[in-house]
Amino acid sequence: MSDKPKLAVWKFASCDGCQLSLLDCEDELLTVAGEVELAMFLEASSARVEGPYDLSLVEGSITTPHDAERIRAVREQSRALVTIGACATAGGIQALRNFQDVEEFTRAVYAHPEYIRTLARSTPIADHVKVDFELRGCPIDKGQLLEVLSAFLHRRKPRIPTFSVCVECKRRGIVCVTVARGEPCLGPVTHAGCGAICPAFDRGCYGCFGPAASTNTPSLADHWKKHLGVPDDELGRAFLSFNAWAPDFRAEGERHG
Amino acid sequence: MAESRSIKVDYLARVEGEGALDVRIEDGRVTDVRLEIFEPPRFFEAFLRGRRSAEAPDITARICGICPVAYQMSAVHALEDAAGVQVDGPLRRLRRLLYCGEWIESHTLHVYMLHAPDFLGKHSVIEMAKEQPELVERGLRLKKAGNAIVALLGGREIHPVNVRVGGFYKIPGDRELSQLARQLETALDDALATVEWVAAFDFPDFEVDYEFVALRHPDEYPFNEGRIVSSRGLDIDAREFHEHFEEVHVERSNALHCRLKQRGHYKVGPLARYHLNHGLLSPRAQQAARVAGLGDSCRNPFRSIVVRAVEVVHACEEALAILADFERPERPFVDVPAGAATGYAATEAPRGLLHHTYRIDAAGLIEHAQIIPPTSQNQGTIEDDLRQFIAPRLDLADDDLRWQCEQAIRNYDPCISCATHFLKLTVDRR
Amino acid sequence: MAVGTERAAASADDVWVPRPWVVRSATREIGDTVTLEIEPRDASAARPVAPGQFMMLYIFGVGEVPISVSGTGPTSGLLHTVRDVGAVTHALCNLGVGDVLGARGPFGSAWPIDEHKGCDVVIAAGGIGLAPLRPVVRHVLERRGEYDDVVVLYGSRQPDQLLYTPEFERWRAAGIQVEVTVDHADQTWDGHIGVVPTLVRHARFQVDEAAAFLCGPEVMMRFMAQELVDRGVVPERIHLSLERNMKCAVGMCGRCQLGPEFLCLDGPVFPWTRVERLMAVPEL
Amino acid sequence: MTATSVLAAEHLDRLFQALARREYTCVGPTVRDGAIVYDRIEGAADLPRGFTDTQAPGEYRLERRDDDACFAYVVGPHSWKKYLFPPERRLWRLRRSDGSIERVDADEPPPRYAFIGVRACEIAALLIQDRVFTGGPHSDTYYGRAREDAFVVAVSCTESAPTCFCSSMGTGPAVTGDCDLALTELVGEQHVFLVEAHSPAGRELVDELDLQPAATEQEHAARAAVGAAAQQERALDPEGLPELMGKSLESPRWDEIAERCLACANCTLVCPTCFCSDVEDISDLTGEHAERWRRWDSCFNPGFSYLHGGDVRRATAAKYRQWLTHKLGTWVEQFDTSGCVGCGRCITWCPVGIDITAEVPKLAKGEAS
Ligand SMILES: Cc1cc2nc3c(=O)[nH]c(=O)nc-3n(C[C@H](O)[C@H](O)[C@H](O)COP(=O)(O)OP(=O)(O)OC[C@H]3O[C@@H](n4cnc5c(N)ncnc54)[C@H](O)[C@@H]3O)c2cc1C
Ligand code: SF4
Ligand code: SF4
Ligand code: SF4
Repeated sequence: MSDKPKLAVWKFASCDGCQLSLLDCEDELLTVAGEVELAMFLEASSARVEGPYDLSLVEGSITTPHDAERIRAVREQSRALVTIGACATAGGIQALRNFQDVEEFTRAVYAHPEYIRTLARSTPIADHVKVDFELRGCPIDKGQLLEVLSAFLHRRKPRIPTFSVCVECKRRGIVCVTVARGEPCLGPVTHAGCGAICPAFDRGCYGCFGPAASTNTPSLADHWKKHLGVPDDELGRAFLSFNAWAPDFRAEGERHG
Repeated sequence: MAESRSIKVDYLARVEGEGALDVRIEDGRVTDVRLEIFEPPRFFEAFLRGRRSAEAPDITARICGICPVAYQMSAVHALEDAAGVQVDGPLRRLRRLLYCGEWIESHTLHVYMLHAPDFLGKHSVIEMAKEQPELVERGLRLKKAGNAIVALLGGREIHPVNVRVGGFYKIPGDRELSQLARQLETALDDALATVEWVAAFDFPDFEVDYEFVALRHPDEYPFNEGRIVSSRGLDIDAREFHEHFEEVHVERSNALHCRLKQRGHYKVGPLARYHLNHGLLSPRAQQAARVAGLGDSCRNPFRSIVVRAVEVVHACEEALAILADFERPERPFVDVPAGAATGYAATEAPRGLLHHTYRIDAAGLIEHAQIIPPTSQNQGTIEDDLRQFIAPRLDLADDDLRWQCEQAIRNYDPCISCATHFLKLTVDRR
Repeated sequence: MAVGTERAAASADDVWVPRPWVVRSATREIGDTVTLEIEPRDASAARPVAPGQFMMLYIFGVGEVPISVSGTGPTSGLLHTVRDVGAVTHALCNLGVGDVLGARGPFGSAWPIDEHKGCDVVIAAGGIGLAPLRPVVRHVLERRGEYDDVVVLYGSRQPDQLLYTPEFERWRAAGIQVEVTVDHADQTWDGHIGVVPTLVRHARFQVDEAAAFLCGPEVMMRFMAQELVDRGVVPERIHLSLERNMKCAVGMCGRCQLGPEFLCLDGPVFPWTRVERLMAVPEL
Repeated sequence: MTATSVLAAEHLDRLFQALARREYTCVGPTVRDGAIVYDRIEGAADLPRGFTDTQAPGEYRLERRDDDACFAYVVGPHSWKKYLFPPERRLWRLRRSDGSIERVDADEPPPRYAFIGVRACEIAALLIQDRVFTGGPHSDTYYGRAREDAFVVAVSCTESAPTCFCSSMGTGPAVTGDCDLALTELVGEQHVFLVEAHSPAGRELVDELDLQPAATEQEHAARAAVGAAAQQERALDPEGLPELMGKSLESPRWDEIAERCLACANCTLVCPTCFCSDVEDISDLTGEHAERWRRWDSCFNPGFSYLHGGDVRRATAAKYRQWLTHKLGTWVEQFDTSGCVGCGRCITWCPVGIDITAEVPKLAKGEAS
């Protein structure tokens, strides 16, 4: 029907925010639609074009046996598969269940836990199928999403730096909240991409883009404890949030609290 | 016509989250209507336990990427209620401004991208853009204005980072705020044009005698404060919510349904707010509603698109008013003392009433959390609507009937991702 | 005005802006390697180029990478032999005749061939490393009388990854000794097997008269240089071409440093004596 | 050198007015977000009057003073390099049409800056970056133009922070030249600025201000105040540093530092002389437009030394070694000056407080033993 590359957007356990980022590209949405065929994007369109797809964007983590099957089918139909967001890339906030007893969780929320079918763990897409690129963030940054789309369209590498939030913070000329206010900030170990918005709003980064390419979480935790007076359980919680199941954060979180 | 048929929509499109519809018709009678939710459970209330109360706004935002501000607002109000703190003055106005942003953004998303295609016989806004690009550009511009408010006050459009218990982390600069005002002037025009546009759509004849539930405030169209009232005489404080409402995990249904005790299903959202508060809409919004022929009440769920458009006008106007006499607060937040307590609050998410309850221990950790999102309150009503809607339309061809049923669901702008209460259920098909 | 500023005259063309060049020919050498002949669209963009130097080649929107000059074309063009290893090199390898690309340069130091007139010449290369050395071979070939014994020692992983094999006969015919080795042989191969430094024992040259030019993987160059020194070649006469990440090629982005050296300005060609110690330090 | 004259604090705005008449864009110290940063300023009212800072490794606090001093702070998180070598700058835009490539933007001249409140160590840093960007065979035109046009109002320090070590590096605290005007602030009975012109443009401006000559006691007081600032807790002996760095390449100390270092790049980004950058080529969705951006980068960042599918310097120890040996060692060979001016920023703004003046002696001891 059309010789434009076919784009599909898939959803697993998530808040929808990352795929909404595409609709939030108000200035570029129509350009995107001109360059690719939105073949499968349920949130935006009831039209569905059959696969295979040139690029699949996958949002959400795998939390049910059915989804574990479904992601395989998605992979089979996709030339390239890019995960978008912390859920798809690290299991998301719902991976906090991985540290607990899911049955107890189910009982806490539902009157009839026997109706619930869920896996004991919320896991990233890459635990199930091959992923070509992982875009970070809870939620992703829409500028970065456009960059990834452009890169895949024009067969180049996405320019998505893997350094720390501190680099963005400093490039913006933001005053470091740790140094100037004694505010604990995960920026030094967190993957860039958001543009250092938390420090820009006078608060410490809470790690929603997950671990940077290189992290020295023990040193940061040690400094928080000794110099900023952060208690152990607080430290544990700081690392165990939106990217709790990302190996570096998980390991540091488990060391505390 | 076949004696027995079944209308199935495997994946509902243009709704937030994943669901399906299954309607069973036997001997010309609707025997079963199921709104099936695939959205797997995410257990927010369970893992909120043991977290610091200050984390609640950031965590609950992640329940929904479409209306994170609503979750943040209900959370901070409930936690302030627990601490006995009232946030007033400029800080309170800024919170309303933030809420205006989310309403504009979320409603415009629904009006232009999710719902309007139904009325125009299109699959998506992209298809609409091929024929009427200026119209779609207007929608995008309006949505962008809403997002601009959220991004300026919150740092980003989705999961803003600037909301804290007691206020904000930082107040944006005066220059940025005044630039925002300029953008909103255009947005107000766009919003008025939107009302005119959607009011002219063709609406099916369909009225339902709902019990409407919404917040009511003596002198404001409700966002983040007020008593919980209904069209049938309910009038309670948010603290009394659980005495009047109950969540039931019924086997036949797919989610935790929230019901009014004894009375059953009710309706929250734009129609409910409009019914209970239309006199408090901003002047231009009231005028637009009048011209659009909404009257004092609108009981046709298909016309909710008009009410949403009117609410966008209100949000633009109120945002402009807040910016016009903005006073910089002395501090971006007020201190909120710690201490064991329980707090309750309801705010008006774009899709309707959103109630939060938190019990906090002496160390400031959450012991118990309960979150009741609008879509779980409307769930029963959506199915009731479908039943009533389908019965007189059984002679429609399957495709048409399916399209109209989907549209009937989209009337609610159901946010299935607000999944704290939703689960997948194996449906027994005999 | 601020005083005390040391200022170089602002160069007329902005150092960051690539100029348009046109592909005149594209020849696939081996499976993943292509030789491009490119010419400036506007003749004023042409600059004198010496063997050993490199250009920054830019593919519209994809990126820019350093590529050595592997020869000069029949007219005013430059030859570049490019191995497809990533996005930019892939795009370069897929250019066709008439396509436009961007180019800046040339940059960097040259092989000091003229300084070694009258010497024996040892040219040792691994893999794509023969590309920057081919101009040296051609230079010597054209001035055969000015040099004594000339040896080319070349190796690659497999026989089908050997570059420029059609030219080897011409080189041999001109009296150049060409010894070739592979790490992994197949049935078709009846030549040497092993790493390049093992070829030295087959090479005929006078150690105390020799100058050596090396390019290839760093380990290969280190072993080769050591081998030559052990055999008596004067260390100062051994030259090698190094590789580091480069973004600007004008000594400002800081990325191509090896100790005190900026590879784009001071290199890529260095005397062994200057980099021996630096190359011995892991991850420097 | 011209004679010293006196500008009363209440007339400081005359300086701003004179600069405005010359169409300079004034940038200088101002209080924002809990620190003294460099930003656009319109007049004396924007200066951090009555503020100072306290600094320690990994710690900075903005504090109130009990006087009205405008420059009685030390150095903050920003440095002047952000104006001459901006953190992010688009180098060009290209359009592709009919298989040809065409440049579609024009070179915009940088603003004509007046830098207000440049410290002695910062002048030293400017001179170093001059060599980096304009001293070699290729020249950065933007930097060159911005620098050439800039009017530098320097200030001699009358306070120093515990993190300062300019005295030992020979770069401060007194301003001795390489600027247009040099001020020394005296607070006490009278709040005045002693003004010295160090360039023709500076002299011309001073003449226009029509100032009184300074009294001898005032000059004495100024010397005493600057002299007090020269007493510093921290020191680094520049003598022999390049040799020490060269000898320490395989010291086990790097691994010890790497246990603490976060490889977060803050030290390099706050450093007024660090110049590493990334050059990014991007294209838009349609593929018709391409841009090149140059952004601050750091030897600590992943991908900085990328080669053949991996980084040359992978270990944090190797990255830290690159930073320190370059800054204190190989820099001298490259640019005939140390890369460190002793401003102490990397000590203060390291989120875990790593202190180069403490690490260097450890390396020296490691070598000795
Ligand atoms: C002085 C010099 C001369 C060279 N000469 C040749 C040659 O004649 N023929 C040839 O095939 N290759 C040559 N190379 C290597 C060539 O530059 C890389 O293969 C190329 O940069 C890889 O880029 P890519 O985008 O295709 O690959 P990717 O792996 O996708 O690279 C991504 C980015 O990393 C950087 N990068 C990766 N590898 C290198 C590298 N080796 N050097 C510098 N930057 C790198 C580039 O900035 C590139 O944009 C030379 C390198 C240098 C430094
Ligand atoms: S505020 Fe956080 S992100 Fe910014 S420099 Fe400091 S530690 Fe890094
Ligand atoms: S600063 Fe950190 S927590 Fe805040 S948005 Fe960025 S990555 Fe997320
Ligand atoms: S020395 Fe400090 S500032 Fe520098 S990279 Fe290491 S931790 Fe970051």
